[in-house]
Formats: sequence, structure tokens, C-alpha cells
Amino acid sequence: MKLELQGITKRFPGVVANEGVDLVVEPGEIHALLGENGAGKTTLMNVLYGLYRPDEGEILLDGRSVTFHDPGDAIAAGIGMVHQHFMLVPVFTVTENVMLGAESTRGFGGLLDVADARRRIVEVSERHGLRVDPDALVEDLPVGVRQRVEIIKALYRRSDVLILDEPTAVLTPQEGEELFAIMRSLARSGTSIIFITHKLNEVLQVADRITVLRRGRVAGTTTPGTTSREQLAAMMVGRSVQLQVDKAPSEPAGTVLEIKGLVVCDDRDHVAVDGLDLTVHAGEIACIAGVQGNGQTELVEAVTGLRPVSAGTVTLDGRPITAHPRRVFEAGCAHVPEDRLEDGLVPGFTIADNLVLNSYYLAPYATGLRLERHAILQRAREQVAQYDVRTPSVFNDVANLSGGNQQKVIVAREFSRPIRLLVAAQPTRGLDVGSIEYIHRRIVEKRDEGTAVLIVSTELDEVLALADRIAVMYQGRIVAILDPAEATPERLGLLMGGARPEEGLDPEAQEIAAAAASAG
Amino acid sequence: MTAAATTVGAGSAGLRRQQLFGFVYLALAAIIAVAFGAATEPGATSSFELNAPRVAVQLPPLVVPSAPTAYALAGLCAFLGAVQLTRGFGARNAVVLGAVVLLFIAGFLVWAASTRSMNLVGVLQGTLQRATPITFAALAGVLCERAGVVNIAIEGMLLTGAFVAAVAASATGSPWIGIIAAVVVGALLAALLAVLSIRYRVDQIIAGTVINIFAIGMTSFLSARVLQRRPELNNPDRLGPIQIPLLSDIPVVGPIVFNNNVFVYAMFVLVVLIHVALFKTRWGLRVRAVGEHPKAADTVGIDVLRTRYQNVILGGMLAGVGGAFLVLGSTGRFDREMTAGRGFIGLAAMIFGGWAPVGSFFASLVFGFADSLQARLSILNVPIPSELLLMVPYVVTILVVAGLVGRARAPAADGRPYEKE
Amino acid sequence: QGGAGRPGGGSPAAGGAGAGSPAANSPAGGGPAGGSPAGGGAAAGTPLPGAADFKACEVSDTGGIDDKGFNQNAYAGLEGAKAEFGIGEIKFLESTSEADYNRNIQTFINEKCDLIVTVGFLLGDATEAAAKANPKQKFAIVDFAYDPVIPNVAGIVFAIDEATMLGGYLAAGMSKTGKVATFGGIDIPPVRTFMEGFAAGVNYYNKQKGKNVQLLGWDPKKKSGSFTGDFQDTAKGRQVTEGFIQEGADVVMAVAGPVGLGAAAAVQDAEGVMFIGVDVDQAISAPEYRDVMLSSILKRIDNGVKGAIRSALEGRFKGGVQVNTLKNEGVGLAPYHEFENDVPQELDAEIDALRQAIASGQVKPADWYEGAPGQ
Amino acid sequence: MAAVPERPTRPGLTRQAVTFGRGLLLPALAILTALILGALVIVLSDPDLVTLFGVDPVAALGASWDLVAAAYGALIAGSIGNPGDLVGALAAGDLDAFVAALDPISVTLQRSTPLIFAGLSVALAFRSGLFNIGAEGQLYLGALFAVFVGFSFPGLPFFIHIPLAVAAGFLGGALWGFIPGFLKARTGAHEVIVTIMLNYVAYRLIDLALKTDVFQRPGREDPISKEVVESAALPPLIPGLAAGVHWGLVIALIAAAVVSWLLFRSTKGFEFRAVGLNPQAARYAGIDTGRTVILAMAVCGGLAGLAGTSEVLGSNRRLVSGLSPGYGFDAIALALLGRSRPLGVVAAALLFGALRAGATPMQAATGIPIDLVVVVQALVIMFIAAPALVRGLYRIRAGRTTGTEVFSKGWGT
Ligand SMILES: Nc1ncnc2c1ncn2[C@@H]1O[C@H](COP(=O)(O)OP(=O)(O)OP(=O)(O)O)[C@@H](O)[C@H]1O
Ligand SMILES: Nc1ncnc2c1ncn2[C@@H]1O[C@H](COP(=O)(O)OP(=O)(O)OP(=O)(O)O)[C@@H](O)[C@H]1O
Ligand SMILES: [Mg+2]
Ligand SMILES: [Mg+2]
Repeated sequence: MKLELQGITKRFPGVVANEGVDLVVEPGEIHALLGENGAGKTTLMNVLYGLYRPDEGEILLDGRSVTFHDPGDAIAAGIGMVHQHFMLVPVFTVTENVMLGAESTRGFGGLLDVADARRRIVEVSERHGLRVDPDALVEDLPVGVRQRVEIIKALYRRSDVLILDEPTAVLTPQEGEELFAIMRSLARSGTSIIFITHKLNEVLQVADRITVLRRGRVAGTTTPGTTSREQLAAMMVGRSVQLQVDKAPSEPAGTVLEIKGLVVCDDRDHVAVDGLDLTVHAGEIACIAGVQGNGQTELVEAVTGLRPVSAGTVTLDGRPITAHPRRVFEAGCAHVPEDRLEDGLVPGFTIADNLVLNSYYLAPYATGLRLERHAILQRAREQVAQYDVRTPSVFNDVANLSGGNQQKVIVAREFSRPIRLLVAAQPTRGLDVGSIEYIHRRIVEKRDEGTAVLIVSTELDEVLALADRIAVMYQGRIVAILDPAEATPERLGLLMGGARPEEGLDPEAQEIAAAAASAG
Repeated sequence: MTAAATTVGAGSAGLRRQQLFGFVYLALAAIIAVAFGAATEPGATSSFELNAPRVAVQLPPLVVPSAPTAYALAGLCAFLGAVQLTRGFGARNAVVLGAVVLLFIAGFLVWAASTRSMNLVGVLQGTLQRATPITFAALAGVLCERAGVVNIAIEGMLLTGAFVAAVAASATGSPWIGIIAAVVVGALLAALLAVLSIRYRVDQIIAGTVINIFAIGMTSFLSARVLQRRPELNNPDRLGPIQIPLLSDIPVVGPIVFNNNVFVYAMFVLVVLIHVALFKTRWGLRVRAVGEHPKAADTVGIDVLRTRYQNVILGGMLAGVGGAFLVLGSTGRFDREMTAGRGFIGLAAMIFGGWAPVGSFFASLVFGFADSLQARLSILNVPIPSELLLMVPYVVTILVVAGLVGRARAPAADGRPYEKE
Repeated sequence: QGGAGRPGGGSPAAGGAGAGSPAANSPAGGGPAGGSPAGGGAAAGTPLPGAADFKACEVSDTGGIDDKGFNQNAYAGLEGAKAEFGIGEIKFLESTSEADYNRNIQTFINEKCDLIVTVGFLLGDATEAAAKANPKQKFAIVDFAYDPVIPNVAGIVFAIDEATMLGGYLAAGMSKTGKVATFGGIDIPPVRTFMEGFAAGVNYYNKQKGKNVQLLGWDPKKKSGSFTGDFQDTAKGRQVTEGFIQEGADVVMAVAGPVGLGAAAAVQDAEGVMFIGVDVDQAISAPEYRDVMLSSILKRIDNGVKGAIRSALEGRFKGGVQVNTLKNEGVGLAPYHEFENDVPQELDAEIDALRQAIASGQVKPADWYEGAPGQ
Repeated sequence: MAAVPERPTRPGLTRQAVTFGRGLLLPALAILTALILGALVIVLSDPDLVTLFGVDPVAALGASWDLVAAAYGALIAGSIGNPGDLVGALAAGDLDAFVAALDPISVTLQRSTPLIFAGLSVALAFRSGLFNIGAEGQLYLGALFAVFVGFSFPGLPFFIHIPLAVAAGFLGGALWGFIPGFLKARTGAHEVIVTIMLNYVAYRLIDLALKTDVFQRPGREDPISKEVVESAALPPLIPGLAAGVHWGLVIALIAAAVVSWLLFRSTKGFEFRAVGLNPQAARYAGIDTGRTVILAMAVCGGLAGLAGTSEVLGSNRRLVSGLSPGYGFDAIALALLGRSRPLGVVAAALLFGALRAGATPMQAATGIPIDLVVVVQALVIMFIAAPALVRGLYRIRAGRTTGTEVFSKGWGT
């Protein structure tokens, strides 16, 4: 089906998310959509999918103008979408999730026909090689599989146009490859695909055509053959961007963080970190690479004192750190949490208050029970200037900042004091290249000051760019430790996917691998 | 927030929890032996009547020696505690916990009925009667919350339903019209809740509280201003019990289950019907999706807001029936603030019942039992101050909410307004 | 002496009455206890001299005028006085909290009411303070007696146990199962006095007849019993009564305001069970329950209030206690109505004899609270 | 987007004043609308008037106007009084008349006193992300503790006895607030259900306590406590008006100031608000959310306890089971109306105090049941909570939306 968007404009209070966007997707084409954070990609797709009504412009399908009042209309017209944030009900089974909204029923009163739906799901998944247990509960599935469920959901409804909004953000490179294979096979059978990503390599690899959005407008359309990563990046940001972090070789000193035999359970009391050992030295950046859901979140929470430890020890400069975030903070550990708005900031508080969120009780911000407003405001003004937080006033609510600026508030808070250890989880998730560049530079600066840095990231590019040492985490353990020089994306991807470490690893990793093998 | 983080299920913690329960069981055994067994007069017997008044088949009363029976129960309880301490029951933990609670209640009953006779069938009949309005309230809660709307206004809906049922049934002379009126007004109040919380995105608990205050104020005002002057408007016919032939002659069960008024039968039907509808039909799947992940439901073309409106209003109608029961199926008149917290207890039953109709019904029975037993004890002059006995249902509610809500999972989007854009 | 003279009192709806029809209390409504000591004489509608300028005012306790009992019953007295003596104005103020009492009384003092009627023991302190501060202002207080007497306050109290003793005797005599029952709303003295008198009646019957009729819901020895905990939850009244019936009781007296009517509903739905009303003749005030209403215990608050108004009108007002007893017909037992033919002649005669004995002081209810005296 | 790094400035004074004025407009309209609807209720609930409308609409309209005017006139006269009297007394130099003319205001202030405490309790809870429906029960427990100290230690000098009794009242309420806080923090039990249930338990507990020898007044068999001795009693604020406003009001205003300081100027308040707005981030920042919830609930309970305390030490000097006409429930409305700001709560409490004070004269004058006030209050909360309703009604443009405030987040955790 040929899809045309003509002159789409969508405004939100205070923001023009899309402005006169034109986009043509030919039948059987894989069309990549690129752009900075907030460029308006998701908004445009939501307009196409009937979630938003455009303020101006129209949508043409095979030349016919259509109006979608809700996603139901879009689905009926053959449009399927895999959303940036999964749209799956965790407590439902795969079958229930897939059939939702397009249920098979039998008999009287709309009784569900689960058997029929299951049969059709198996059919779809076999046709496209999307293996999944139709009776599993979605909350029990790893992210990669959930992604598959999302795709099955779209295919189950026989989509002619398939929108994939950042589908690879949570996949290993290998899983990404599998997805590309599926995309190509779908495209061959005539499905049009719109593919959104921040990963320039992927775009060049899989897309037939590329449209770049900048600040809600089309910045240009091109093809992989006629462009490069650098050109794409410049098109997105509007200036040339340095894609590689400049950093000197690390000079590791003494051990700062030492983790031994750590066992941590997740919210549902399943073991998530399973006897993990790791050391991080002063002046080095250790990166934990791994697919989301392999215990990284629990590991970080345990190290920062947010989650009780079931067994094992964590020491900072030789002193054990207990399951209390404040003591960990006072021991000199800074933490950039995975989820900015959930963990790192208090929306509803001003920027100034958020900047003292974990030190409000210390001098000079408080004497006894009394908060020292002046000291707090003064610090806020200094840091807003120093870290270039774009805001009219420190009295502004952080909720009204853009994502990048919110992250800057956190970085300012965590970086602007002497620290021994920096723990950062997905420090650049969802940020655009400009912001990524900025944050990476700050992290390397910290390292050079002699701080031990532990980064958890699912982005291989980030891991490869920052790490002085790479630990691959799989199912709650470190399965390999690599020197970035010898790590390739392919090898990392294999390890993250659970392949056994090959020979040639460094000695510590071999030991660990051996231990893991004997324990398991 | 903290609940999740503090429960650690791995090895050592699990062991501690198991031991804790073991000690609790042993302590309960000790209480049964000392407070219930040793406290009875030597040689006294406890007699339990198994007949309802005027039934065809009469059973002999169950008479047991008080102290020995209590000691036996204590022994059994102690045995379970010892096993729990040493080996644990693993997956059957919940069953054992239930058994211990039953042993404790049995011990208590033996003590309470010592030197007296207690009509067990009566206690159970009372249980069902008391559970009825609570069940209606809980069903209303299930419908609303499964769709993601917290309805704390059920109390007010019960109260208004009761008022309107009394007036409409009195004015028309037909209790059926009273029920219909209560259903309509329940729906109207629910629609107000829905508009406030869905359209205007007022915090749902605040919207509910507003409706509760409004309902109390309005019914009290009208009761003083209108019913006071026109008492004939507060004099409806009641719907009496209907004996189901044959079935009601079954000993013990018959008089309890098959000799009730239409409200109770309607409750049975609705519990099953709503349960099936919620978990086995397309409608139910969509409702649950809306309550768990409204955005996901939206993206597959389900109208989230409409589903919520619809369910809240359906819930209001059920609450209206519950209110009508209090007047037309029970007391035959309206009095200010006559619901006495039953709506809130219904919410607790809903939580206890895991947001499922059948579970809520059984939870309501637990509350009904606590209440029924409490009244029975005061009738039998068991030497506990009436004020303490009257606290029992409320304390049970607190214990249930405290003990179970951590484990029971509310619909994920419960209480959260949904914004389409 | 029964409850008379002791500082007893009411509460919101302490002795709950019927479905809110004050008619059940007015002489025209057929209240069988006849006139009260002071109020019975005047023919309806004949204004007394000076009545047109008279202003009588009532301050309720927190129950409100529509409490179907107590406050309402007192107001019926005001209305009766208006109708019978032609007094010029009657007023009413409802208290919602403790803090209202002083102010409401003060409001009426400022409004120059001739007589202020305060209802219930909750107002005891406030009335005392106001009376002492305004020695010229006349007060009457229901269910409260001051010791020592305050010269400008008339306490209207009731020896209700005299009447409930008759009720207890009647219940015991009519019971086929040998079990009768009573329960209360809130566990407070005026409610308890009802129940104690009832127990006295049962005990007296057992002694006289050598029977062993059991009383459920009240344990005279421990002075504890069955209470629903409030005067609102009618459903609870019904449920408690169902419990009594299941335990075999076939006569039930509920001392619980509107909650008592929930009890009547339960009685009506059972077979062969009878109900004894309280406060007013409930066969008249709640005619829907006529078929189960064996009799009612009458507590003529209206007459007491009317009497106080009349004495003030006629210049005979004096402070002290005005005890309403069987003898002066301030309390009593209502007719049997539907049960007229079911109550055996002998039983009726025995009750009459007991009434005489109590009125003459031969039998004192308090002696029989816990059983036959001297046992 | 537009990267204009404007330097931090505070909004100017005039801007603040305008914002403040705008802030008052909606509540004022909400109250007005509620009163209009209340008038409608008055008219429609009068069967005679309704009948008259069918017969002679014009006369009925006139009669309705008269009735409503009489009712609201009495309401106002009973709550604010007659300014003319005040001026007249002042002009004549008649002190007694002046004091007498102050009476309605004095009563309004007296009624406002427990409302301020209870409103602060619920407001503090809101700020801490908690919904305290249990102010009513906490109030009773506070009263119980305070009255005990109040009658127990005769002979203490008042400057020791009063603080002691007040502290006891705070403690009693705090205990009743601690329970739901503890259960929420440790088991996840939702405070809404627990506090509602604890209200019922508190009623029974008071009934029970008032039957014990410790509390019951000797020589009395009804549930009434011993009299608070003079040294523990809060004296009247206006000499010559014994029944009106007392020193409890001063304590209430101090409490409002303290709560304001606590919330916005202290580290504890920082914790309360952080936990209220985002418990997860608060935890991340090292705040012990469980302890904070417990402390917040206990303080809320204590404040509500002071409502009962001021009643027993100031207005009544004894405890009976009918102490509160629902102050604890009004408090929810107050916190909403005052937008959970202490100053706002005080203002709202004055309004509700006036409604309560005027309700009795309204009943005296017209016989309209005082429950009308409850209906009006419910309507006020509704319009405050859903400002869009009022805006739509009066066609007011929406200001900058500050987003919907969600006070409570479902049941479990
Ligand atoms: N519901 C909304 N209300 C208001 N503004 C919105 C809304 N959704 C998006 N926006 C704004 O519209 C702009 C475009 O957002 P959009 O989510 O489309 O960006 P995106 O290109 O998908 O970014 P990302 O790469 O981060 O996913 C942003 O400025 C965003 O803040
Ligand atoms: N809800 C809101 N209320 C007020 N202003 C807002 C709101 N959301 C966003 N803004 C403002 O709109 C501007 C654009 O925000 P947006 O989230 O689109 O930025 P962005 O382009 O995504 O930036 P980043 O790359 O840092 O995420 C910001 O200056 C932000 O302060
Ligand atoms: Mg953004
Ligand atoms: Mg996006």
C-alpha cells in the first residue's frame, strides 16, 4: 500500500511537534525516520495511527484521503504500529495480548475463543519465524520476546503499513539482525515499513530511503547509498557532530568498588543477580553490557543501596556499603539512575530543590531542621549556569524541562561534588546525539579526576565508546570481561545473547567463566 | 514502594518467614488451650443447634464437652505449628494458614457456647444476610476498578440507593419500582463520579469523597425535611424470603442458601455472571486491559474512556441495588447514615477477594461471619464488652487490608486518569 | 424507686419511637395512658389565658428533631401545647455537637423564650450553667434531675422500668418457646433501665408462676447485654433480632430508636414472633407492624413537656423533679391492639394486678432486676 | 526548544498579586455556585413550594425568594452578625453592646478552631502523598488523651497544665495516625481504608472509655467524662463572651504557622513533600520513605488530635461521644479548598466555621435542617476539585495548567 502524508502539522500547547511534514512511503519500502529527541517522529506516527488528530494536513492511502478518529480506524485501514514503549498488558498471556481488540469469539455473549486465537498466532509466528509461547505471561518474557509479541500483534491484524518506533533500542545486535531479516521478508511481500531509530548504522544497513526530521520539519530525504553517518548526524542536529569520544587511555589505580558473590532478587522474589563478582578501579570506566532484563537494574540498585542484598558483599574503598541509599551517598557514590523521571527527579519540585534532592539535610543547605533557602538557591544558580541547563528560572518545575535538560540537572547534582564512585545506568537513553556527546564528555572528565566509573548500558555504541573494560552480563552473572580493543559489536552481541565465551579472554574473565560453569 | 523492596524471598528470608508463622501457630494453640479450654467450667458442654426454626427435617444438636474439645483443637493447632517450624508446608502454606484460622475460630466458638447453646445455622444465615450488601458493594468496586477507576463513593451510592428505594417504593407501593429507582440513582451518582474523574480528571478518591459527603448531607437533609413531614414516604413494602421448594428442605444448607429474598438470589447470579463476563468474554478482556494498561488498549482501538464510563455506571447500579437491599430486603425503612460503613467494607472485601467477583463474595462472607458471630456473642451474653465486639468487623478489615494487600495486585492503572493526548 | 430520681437520661433517640408520627403521642391519636399529671386537663383547642404571648422553645441534643424518639417526642409535647393551650410560638434548635449546647440555650434566652426545654442528659451541664446565670429564666430538662434542686429548672424524669416490668411480664406470659429477648442501641443508662425493667418483669413472672422463661440479650447479673452500637444502623437491628429468633425467642423488645424498626421487620418476616415497641404506641406510629405489635412501653415525654408548659402558663412552675410513673400515668403499657384476643384474660388480670402493686409501691422493679428479691 | 537562557528571576510583586487574585476568583465562584445550588435544594425540598409552583409560579417564585433570603440572611447574621450593631455600639461607646455584637463572629471563630487543626492535618497528609480520612478518629483519640490530662492533675499551674494537656492530645491523635502510617509503610495497606476503619474503632473506644471509672464522671451513669479542671482549660479569648472563641484559636494559628514552616522551610517538610510527589525518587535520594510516611501520618494524626483537644479544653471542658459533628470529614474539604496550604486552610476553615455557626440560626429562623450546610460543603469541594466545571459555567479562560494533581495512587504499594 502506498502511504502519503501531506503537510501534517501537529501542535501541543507551547510546542509545534510537526510542521508541514510530507512523507511518502512506497509499497514494499523500508523507510527510515531519523531525528533528534523531540524532533516529532513519534508524534507523526501517532497522527498516522489515529492516536492524535493532525491540526493540518492529510493522510492518503493509495491516493485516497483518509481520516482516522482512533487507532481502530487506522487498524481497519491496514496500519499496524509497534510502539516505542511496549503496549502490552503484563498480566495477560501472549494470546490475550495479541487478540485484544481483535478477539475471536464463539457462541453466546462474546465468549472468548482462545483456542482459535492461539492457532492463528502460531500460524503467524511460524510464517515469519517469530518464536514465542502463546500461553506465556508477558511479564515473564524477556524484552526481546516482548518485541516479537508486538510484531505478531501487528501482523495478526494483517497490516499493510507497519510502523516500528525504535524497535532495536532494547535488542542485541543479533536480535536486531533477526528483526531486519523479518522486516526485509515483510517488505518483499509488499508491506510498507516505517522504521524509527537513533542508530545510524542500522539505518544505513536496512533502509531503502531515509527521511530526517528536525524540530518538527522535514530536514531532508536521502538514501543509504548517497549518505554517511556523519552527514545524517549533521542533518539531524543542524551542525557537525563528533560521534567519537576523545579520551586518553585510562590509568587505573587502586580498587574502589568490589562486589563479591552478590545475590539480589527482583520485585517478584526471583533471583536476578546470581553470585556476581566485579571490581572497579579508580580512574577507569567499567561498562556492563547486556540485554535489558539480565539483572543490571537490580545490580545497580543493590550497589547504590536501593535494594536489599540476599547474599554476598559490596565494598567501597574496602568498607562494606549497606542497604541504605543515604549511607552509600555519604560514602562518596554518585548515581545517575536509569529512569530520570521515576527515580532521579521529583516532578513538582523546582530545579533548585531537585539539585539538592540528596544533600538537602547537609550543611550549608540546612542547619538542624531548617532549610537554608539562600544556600540552596545560590548553588542552583551556579550549577544551572555551569551545566548549561536551559531554563528561565531555577524556580521552574523540572517537569517542564526537556528530557536532555532534565538529565543535565541530574548530572549537575551528581557530578558537582567530590566522589569516589560514579554509577550510571543508561546515562544517555533517549537522548539525541548532541546531548550524548555532552554527557559522555563529562563522564570521561570524572574518570580523569580519578573516580571509579561503573556504566550500565544496553547501547553497544556507548559501551564501545566509553569503556576501559567491558563486562558482559547475562542472566545475573558476568559471563565475560573484555578489553574494548578486542571487543567487536558482533562478539559482544553473541556474549550478550548467552553464547559461551571463547578463548582469548582476559584471565579474570576466564576465572569467572570457569567458576560460573562449575557452579551451574 | 517499600513493600516490594523489603520482601526478600531468597533462602534465609523465606526460612525466617516460615518460622515466624510456626511460632504464631504455636501461640494460637496456647491461646486456644488457655483462654478457651482452661477458661471453661469443668465438665461443661458446648451445644450447637443445627436447625433453623420451623424446618421439616430436624437434626439433633451437636453437643461436645467444652474443655476437652478446646484442648484437642489446641493440640491440632500445635501440631501444625511444630510441623511448620521444622519442615514447613511449602506450597500448601495458605491452606494451612486457613486451617489454623478455622481451628482458632472453632476453639473460640466452643468457649463461647460453653454451658450454652448456639445456633450454628443461625450464625451462617446471618453471615449470608450481612454479606449481601457488602457483596453488592464489592461487585460495584470490582467493575469500577477493573476498568481503572477507584470508586470510594460506593458508600454514598449505597446510602442514596437506600433512600431512593425507600421513597420510590413507598410512593408507588411497589418494591420493584423502588429497586429500579435505586439502580437509576446509583447510575446517576456513578455518572457524576465518572464525569468528575474521567472528564475533569479530578483525583478519583477526592471525587468519591465528594460524592460520599454529598450523599450523606443530601439524604440526611431530605430525611429531616421531607420524610419527617411525610412519614408515609418512608414506609415501603419489603420483599420477603422466597423458599425454594425441596432445596430449602436440605438440612443445614437448605435454610441458609435456599430461603432468601430476591436480593440474595440476585447476588448469587450476579457474582457468577460478572465473574464469567470478566474473565471469559471479549467484554471482560477489554475491560481488564483498560484497567491494566489503558494506553495499550487505546492503541488496539478500544475506547478507554467509554469503557470506563460504562463500568463505573454499571458499578453504580449495583451499589444502588445494595442500598435497596438494606431497605427493601432488610429493614423496611430509611434512616440517616444507615449504611454504617458497609460500602467501605465492600471495598476491603474487593481487595481481599483479589478484584475478582467470586473472591470478593467469599471475602464478604468472612466479614459477614465476623459480624454475625459478634452479634451472636452479645445475644448469648458472652462476657466481652459490646463496644469491643462491635469493633470486630472493622478490625478484621484492617487486618485483611494490612495482611493481604501487599500480595494482592490491584489493576495496574487503578486510580490513574487516562489522558488521550 | 426504679429509675426515678436518679440522673438518668436519654441520648439521641434513647427510647426510639415509631415511624415518626407524633400523632401516636397526642391524645387524639388514642394514646391509652391518658393524660399526664399536669397536661391532661385542657380540652383541645381551648386557649389558656395569656397563652398567645407564651413562647416555648426546645433545644435538642445531637440527635436532631427527626430522631424518631426522644427529641421528636419532646417536640410533639410543644406542638401539643400549641394546639391545646394555644400558646403563641414554639421554636426548636438542633445541636450538632457539644459546642452547640451553650449557644443554643443562649440564643433562646436572648429570644426571650418563656420556657426553654432541653432534651437529654447531654444538656445537663449546659442547662445548669445557663439556669444559674439566668435565675429568672424557666427551664425544663427531660431525663435529668439535679441534686440539689435548681429552683428554675424542672426535671422531667421517667420511672420507665415500672412500665417495662409490665412489658417483661407480658412477654414472659405470651412466650410459647420460653424465650424472650431485648436489645439496645447504645449502652447508656436510659436504655439500660428499659432492659432492666424488662428483666424484672420476666423474673417476677418466673417467680409467680414457677416457670423458667429465659431472657436473651440482657444479663442482669453482669449488667451487660446486646447493643447495636448506634441508633442508625437499622439493618443491624434486624440482624440482631434474627439472631434472637434463631435462638428461639418469640417476643422481642428493641430499645433502639429507628433501629428498633429494623427489628420489627425481622419479627414480621418470622412466624409466630411478637414485638414490643417503646416510647410511643408503635401500633399507631408504625402501623405497618401492627400485626406483630404485642404492645408498647409508653414514655410520655410529650405529656411531661406539656405539663411543664402548662404549669409555667398557669404560674405554678417550680423547680425540682417531676417523676413520671405508672401511678401518674407518665409511663405505661399500650393496649394490645391486634393481640387483644390473643392475650389470655388471666394474664391481663395479672398484669393489672402487677400495675396496681407497682403503683402502690408494693412491688419495686429495682428489687427484681437480678431475680426474685432475697435470693 | 527556544534556548533562551533567561536568568533566574522571581515573578514580580504585581504578578504575584494578580496570580493571587486569580487564585481567589475560582474558590469564590465555587462557593457562590454551591450556595445557589443550595438555595435550589431548599426550594425543591419544600413540598408546599413545589406544589405552589404548579399553581401560581409568580407567587411561588416570590415565596422561594423569601424563604432563601430568610435562610441565608439568618446564616449570615448568625455567622458574621450585624455590622451596624458593631458600629452603633462603638459610636455609643457601649462596651457591653459591642461585645454582644461580636458574638456571632466569636462563634464563627470558635467553630473554625477545630476545623483549622483538622484541615491542617489533611493538608499535611495531601502534601505527603497520603489521604487522611481518619482525622475524625484521630480527633477523638486526641480528645480522650487531652481530657484525661485535663481532669487528672488538679493543682498544676496553668502554664504547665495546659501545655501538658495539649501535648497529650497531640500524642493521642498521633497514635491514631501512626497506625495507618505504620501499616502503609510496612505492609502496603492503603491508608484510606485503614483510616476509615479506625474512625469506627475510635467511636467504640470512646464509648468504652467513657464507661470506665477512669473517665466517667462520678455520680453519673451516662457516658460523660470528668470535668476538665480550671488550670487546664483554655480561657475565652474575648472577655465577656464565655461561650465563644477561646485560646484554642491562637494555638490553631500557631499550628498553621508551624505546619507552614515545617512543610516549606524544614528538612522534614522537604522529605514529606518529596515522598508525596515521587516516593521512588525520594527513596533514591536517600530518604527513608517508610519512616517518612509513618512520621507524616503521626504528625497529621497529632494535628487532628489537637482539634479534639481544643474542643475538650476550650469549648466543652469534658468529653462525650458526640464531640464532633464531622470536623474530620469537613477537613478534607478544607484541605482541598485551601489547596493544601496552611494559610489557605485557615481561610477555608473560617468559611466553614461561619457556615456551621450560621446553620443553627438558619434552622431557628426557617426550620431548614442544618444538613444543608453539608450539602453546600460537598458542592464547594466538587467545584474546587473540578475547576473546569466552574470555568465552563462562567466562561473563564483557563490559566496556565499546572497539570492534574493526583493525591493517591491506587491501593497497593
Ligand atoms: N502529548 C504531548 N503533549 C505535549 N507535548 C508533546 C506530547 N507528545 C509529544 N510532545 C512534544 O512534541 C515534541 C515531539 O515529540 P515526539 O515524541 O514526537 O519526539 P520523537 O521524535 O519521537 O523523540 P524521541 O526520539 O525522543 O522519541 C516534543 O517536544 C514533545 O515534548
Ligand atoms: N509540560 C510542559 N510544560 C511547559 N513547558 C514544557 C512542557 N514540556 C516541555 N516544555 C518545554 O518545551 C520545550 C521543548 O521540550 P522538548 O521535550 O520537546 O525538548 P526536546 O527537544 O525533546 O529536548 P531534549 O533533546 O533535551 O529532550 C522545552 O524548553 C521545555 O521546557
Ligand atoms: Mg525530548
Ligand atoms: Mg519517539
